[in-house]
Amino acid sequence: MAGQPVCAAARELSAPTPDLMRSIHLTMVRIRRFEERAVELFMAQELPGFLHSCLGQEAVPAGACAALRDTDYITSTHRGHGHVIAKGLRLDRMMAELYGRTTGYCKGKGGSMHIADFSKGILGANGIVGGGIPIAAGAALSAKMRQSGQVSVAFFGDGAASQGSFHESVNMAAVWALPAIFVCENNQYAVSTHGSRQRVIPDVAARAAGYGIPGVTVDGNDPLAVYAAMVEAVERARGGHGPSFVECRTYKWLGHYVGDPGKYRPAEEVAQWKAADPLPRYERELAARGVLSPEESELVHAQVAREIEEAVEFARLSPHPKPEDALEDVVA
Amino acid sequence: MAGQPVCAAARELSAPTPDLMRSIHLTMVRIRRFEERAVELFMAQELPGFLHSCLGQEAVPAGACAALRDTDYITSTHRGHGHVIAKGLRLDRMMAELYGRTTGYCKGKGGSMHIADFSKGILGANGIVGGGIPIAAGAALSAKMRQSGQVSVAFFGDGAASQGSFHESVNMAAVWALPAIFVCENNQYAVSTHGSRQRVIPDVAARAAGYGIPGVTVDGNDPLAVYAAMVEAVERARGGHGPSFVECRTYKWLGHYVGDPGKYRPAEEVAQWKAADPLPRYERELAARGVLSPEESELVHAQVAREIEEAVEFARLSPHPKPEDALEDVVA
Amino acid sequence: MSNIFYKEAVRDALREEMRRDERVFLLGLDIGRFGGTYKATDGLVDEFGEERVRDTPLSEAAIAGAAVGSAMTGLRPVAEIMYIDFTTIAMDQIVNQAAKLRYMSGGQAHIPVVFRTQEGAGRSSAAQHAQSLEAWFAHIPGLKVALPSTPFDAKGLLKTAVRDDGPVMFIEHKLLYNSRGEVPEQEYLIPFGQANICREGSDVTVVALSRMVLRALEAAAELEREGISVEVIDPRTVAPLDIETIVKSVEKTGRLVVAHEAYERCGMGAEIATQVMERGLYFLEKPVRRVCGRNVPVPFAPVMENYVIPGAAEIVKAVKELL
Amino acid sequence: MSNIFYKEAVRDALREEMRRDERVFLLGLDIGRFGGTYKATDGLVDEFGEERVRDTPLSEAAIAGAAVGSAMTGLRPVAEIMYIDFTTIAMDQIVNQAAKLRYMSGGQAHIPVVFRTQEGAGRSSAAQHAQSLEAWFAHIPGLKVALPSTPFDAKGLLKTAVRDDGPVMFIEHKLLYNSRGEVPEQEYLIPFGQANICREGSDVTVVALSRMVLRALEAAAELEREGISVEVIDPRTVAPLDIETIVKSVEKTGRLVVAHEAYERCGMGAEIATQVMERGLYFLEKPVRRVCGRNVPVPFAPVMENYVIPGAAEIVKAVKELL
Ligand SMILES: Cc1ncc(C[n+]2csc(CCOP(=O)(O)OP(=O)(O)O)c2C)c(N)n1
Ligand SMILES: Cc1ncc(C[n+]2csc(CCOP(=O)(O)OP(=O)(O)O)c2C)c(N)n1
Ligand SMILES: [Mg+2]
Ligand SMILES: [Mg+2]
Repeated sequence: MAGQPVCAAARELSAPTPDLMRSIHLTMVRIRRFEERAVELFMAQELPGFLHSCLGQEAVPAGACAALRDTDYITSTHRGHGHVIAKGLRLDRMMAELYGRTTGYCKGKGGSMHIADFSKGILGANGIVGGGIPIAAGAALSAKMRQSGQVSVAFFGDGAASQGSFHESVNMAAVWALPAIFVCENNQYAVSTHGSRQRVIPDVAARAAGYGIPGVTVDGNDPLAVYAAMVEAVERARGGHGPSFVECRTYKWLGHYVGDPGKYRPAEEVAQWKAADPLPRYERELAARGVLSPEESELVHAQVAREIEEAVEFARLSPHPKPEDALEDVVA
Repeated sequence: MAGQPVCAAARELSAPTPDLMRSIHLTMVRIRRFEERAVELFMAQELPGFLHSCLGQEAVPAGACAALRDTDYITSTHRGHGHVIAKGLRLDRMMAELYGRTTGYCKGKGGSMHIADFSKGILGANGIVGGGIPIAAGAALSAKMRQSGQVSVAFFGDGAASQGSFHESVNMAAVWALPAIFVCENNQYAVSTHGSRQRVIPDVAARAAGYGIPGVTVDGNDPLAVYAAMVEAVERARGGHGPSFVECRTYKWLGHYVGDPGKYRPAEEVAQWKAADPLPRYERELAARGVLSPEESELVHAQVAREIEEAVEFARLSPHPKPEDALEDVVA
Repeated sequence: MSNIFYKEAVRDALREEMRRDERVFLLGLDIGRFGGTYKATDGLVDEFGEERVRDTPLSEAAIAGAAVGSAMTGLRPVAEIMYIDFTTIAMDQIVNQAAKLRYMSGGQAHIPVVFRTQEGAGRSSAAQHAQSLEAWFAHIPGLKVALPSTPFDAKGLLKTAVRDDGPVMFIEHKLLYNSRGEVPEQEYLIPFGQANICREGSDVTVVALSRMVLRALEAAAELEREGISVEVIDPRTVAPLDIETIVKSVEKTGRLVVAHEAYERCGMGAEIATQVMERGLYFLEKPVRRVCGRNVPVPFAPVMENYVIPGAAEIVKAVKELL
Repeated sequence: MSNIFYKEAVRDALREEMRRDERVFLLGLDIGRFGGTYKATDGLVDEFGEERVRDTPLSEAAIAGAAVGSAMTGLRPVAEIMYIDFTTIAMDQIVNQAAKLRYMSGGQAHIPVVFRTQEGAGRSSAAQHAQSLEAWFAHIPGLKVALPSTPFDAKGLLKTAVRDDGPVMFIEHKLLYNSRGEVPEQEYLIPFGQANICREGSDVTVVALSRMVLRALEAAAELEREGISVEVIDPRTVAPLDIETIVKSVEKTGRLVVAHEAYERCGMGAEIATQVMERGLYFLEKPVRRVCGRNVPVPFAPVMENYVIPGAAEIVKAVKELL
């Protein structure tokens, strides 16, 4: 239901330029390699705290942010590395934040769950499920009142759609026709809770009608489908026609957090989704389109691999905060 | 939209017995007279606190509660006198509560906004908009787990449907297929805020689809239409098929609270709705159906008028609490 | 000087700040045409329009969140939460987001948001419309908390709140809106963290919050007739708290009464008493006395409500017991 | 006696109470097959089924509300709020409904609900997953608040909480789940409002909450080697608070340190210090010392987190400063 066909069509109409297709690919590779490395480092106990990996979901942030401008806003989640990489963050300063170093985006105060860069419109990942959604609505309100032409995107999961903050924010954005886009990454689980125990309806997007805004459900492992849906939503938002709801069907490869065996998910289900890896799938498509040859793709992987190692080096060599640094940045 | 015709049909099918039609009438008269008197007493400064009158909305509680059993649960709102009268409360102890006397349902601790009688399944009116909705869901959960066959009804306004608690509760009730009924009294305003500034869609009931439950919008000034919709919903609930959403279109004659001039509402609008007074309208129908003659109806009014005066007497003669009574009933 | 209502002082502060800085705007329930439940924003929509005096859907979490999001992106919202009891619905946005985002982002976020609300009992509005919850917010690092007790303070503190670059809880009192007071014609601001010595005295120090300041002054006047000299201090903001001024006073009097409507247990009175003791146990002649709301929900019936919320009489009694 | 983990003690208490009374059931996020984030409910679904060990949608307000509604209608729910930081979303149901409905209904409502949650820092989980907010709940009349520091207390207090006919905030500590301790084989309950003197001493009294009790005992052991005798008291519940036991101890020692992870400002330390002073200013040789979380959000990096959350060293230092 919920507009899948519409988007299949739009997918071609709004197909991005070869350059943009390549940059989406680069983004996916950067997310993939960053997450793989972060997981390794976490298991090697180099990283404090806990880690929520978005391995397998790379197509959503890559496709979505490709439709955005540098100046547009996003709010992210506990599973937010992909969003902020796609919005243009440096891997070294991100890695440094995961290490809790002064060179990290948050000077080591935020960590994996709170990466933010206001210069890039990233208003912060968030540790509270649903916590970023009203904030994104607020940024959209600000963009509208300042007539800045910016749009504001809230990324959140299928579980977050059960939060009251989701309901209040989407409704408010609809009533005020705000330039907001609500992007639900439906990876079908909230920790151990399957979507079928989270709601009765299959598609979260079906809720859009209850707010009087357009809602579509797209293949979240197809970056071009995500991109197409976002282009529509961004046009609507910049055109002053209000918010849209974009549900992206995807799947996270690992458990809820790194270390969670994820026993609650059927092994075959996980295997199937891993087999349908969005990255090679997209690479095949780019090759078929003559946009990126396997050899070129290899080069991208190699280049990103270097970038990652430099990022790890950078993080490891970066200074730890001083204990008293904890007393700064509390009040303006 | 949202099933109006369906219910027009059902209205006849499930038309109540003459006795029940008469008792619905009695209930409407009791609510009408109680509210009229309460307003007078409040203006005469005999009642402390503030007062939210449901004058004009009598058909909703009367029709809705006619479909319920004594043992069924309801949660109510700041505008709750109608609901609890319809659920069977005595007017004298209600009036005593409005006066803040020890003989009141809450011993003077709750007042107009918090009338409760657990022996009648009334889990309390509520001063927090949306606050009673999750509680009703909880009572429905309890009924289901205890296999008691009870249903649980949440009464709330159109404004309350913008609260996160509404969203979370309806979704939870749907996922668990609870014997709950969500009755939205859509009187088109939340204080000064018109429905068109509360949401984009005309009918709140359209949201039901987003939770995968049935939703209908009925004429809330027609007690038999409300009753018919409730009968359907109650059957569904008792049959173990889960919750329903019933939106009742109505209008409150006075402003938000007694004393609010309600300037934000067009005079013609108010006049129209008053002209379409649900009580004489229902009395005409009962007469046409040969269920209640004008003369009989007169008797009802006279009888209720006496009941009200006795209630006021009872309240006035009832003792005030002692100051130290305030220290009781805090913890179990 | 002009003699105006507390609600007018709030309104004048908002009007002046909105004229001065177009980034300032208001959002909340029924604050536009309706003018707010206590009429504090009455008429502002006529001057500034519905964009900047923005009625919202009935969604406190989204009101607070929209304020946080717009504050982080170049605006200076003043979000009204109609009753402090309703902040319970917006608590995540106030406490986990507004108060912490600057810190969690390593100092990047600027969140110039004011949450305007009102507290207090005395209108028989029962347990869900009469709480005083300032201690909750004072407990949370990253929040500033102001409690104006007069029109003069309301205007001067609110203007400071609007200009503050971080989140401020601005807590008015529902029974003060129709109180009057002198306010200068020319512009003024009242800095946060500077207590106001409302009345000088030498025998006992009474630190009072919000409406209890008026009760304390009544008590002081009454006690004066009996030859007892009371110093009355209004901290004005409890975060930051001007403990120095309080301590200096207690060094002089050796006796302290703390008075507020909020529940006694874990209220600001405990924090003030403890800080005084930490700095000056030795000059305390007597234990600090708390005159606070009783540890029960606020009841509806006036006779019980008056019993749980202290007044001048209770302050007089406490002062005498210290002598 | 058997030596078990804190998380097992929680689980055993729930299991025993669920066996004893079929009205008792659990609801919360991922408490069933998943066994809860800290595995406290692991395996219970196998014995009691998905009806009584109920996974919920991701909706804290509805979780709390469903608990309140079912508690008022004949069941005895134990609702888990995964982190105390997330109670900010359920605050209306806990504070305005659960805590007040009995009172507002004139004593009609029985609300035997337990809100199980956990608090505390130490895992680099940053500002939104490491708060200690017990003081918020202790401020609210109608709520009882328990903070178990050992497996023995966790089991005995939780069983009491489940049998209590009113709402109880049961606050565990995320770093204690894997701590071990002795628990009797036979059934026992620990009454609310009775502090535990964990260690007797004569020079200084240390009142500690939750995990800080362990730090206090470490400090006491270390100080003993230096010939300083410390009495360590765990109030176990802060509402009701057993102030008598604390006062009796301070009458003996004349010196008091209060230790908790929660933010110092408006934390339980202030309330305890104030109540002690109210009852016994004269026998206090020195001002009460607070050893608490600093008034900043909890930072991510371990080096900073360790700095803002006090440990045994800070307690040792505070004790020595009192001598
Ligand atoms: C308000 C709140 N409740 C619970 C949690 C604990 N928690 C963290 S992530 C998560 C699941 C979120 O599911 P979803 O929104 O689908 O995102 P996903 O993890 O699948 O990406 C939960 C329950 C939280 N962080 N915040
Ligand atoms: C959480 C909360 N926000 C705001 C209020 C103040 N308030 C009381 S009634 C009301 C309007 C409710 O509108 P609606 O739900 O449509 O009910 P109606 O008054 O129209 O019957 C408001 C805003 C409140 N009591 N609780
Ligand atoms: Mg998910
Ligand atoms: Mg309404």
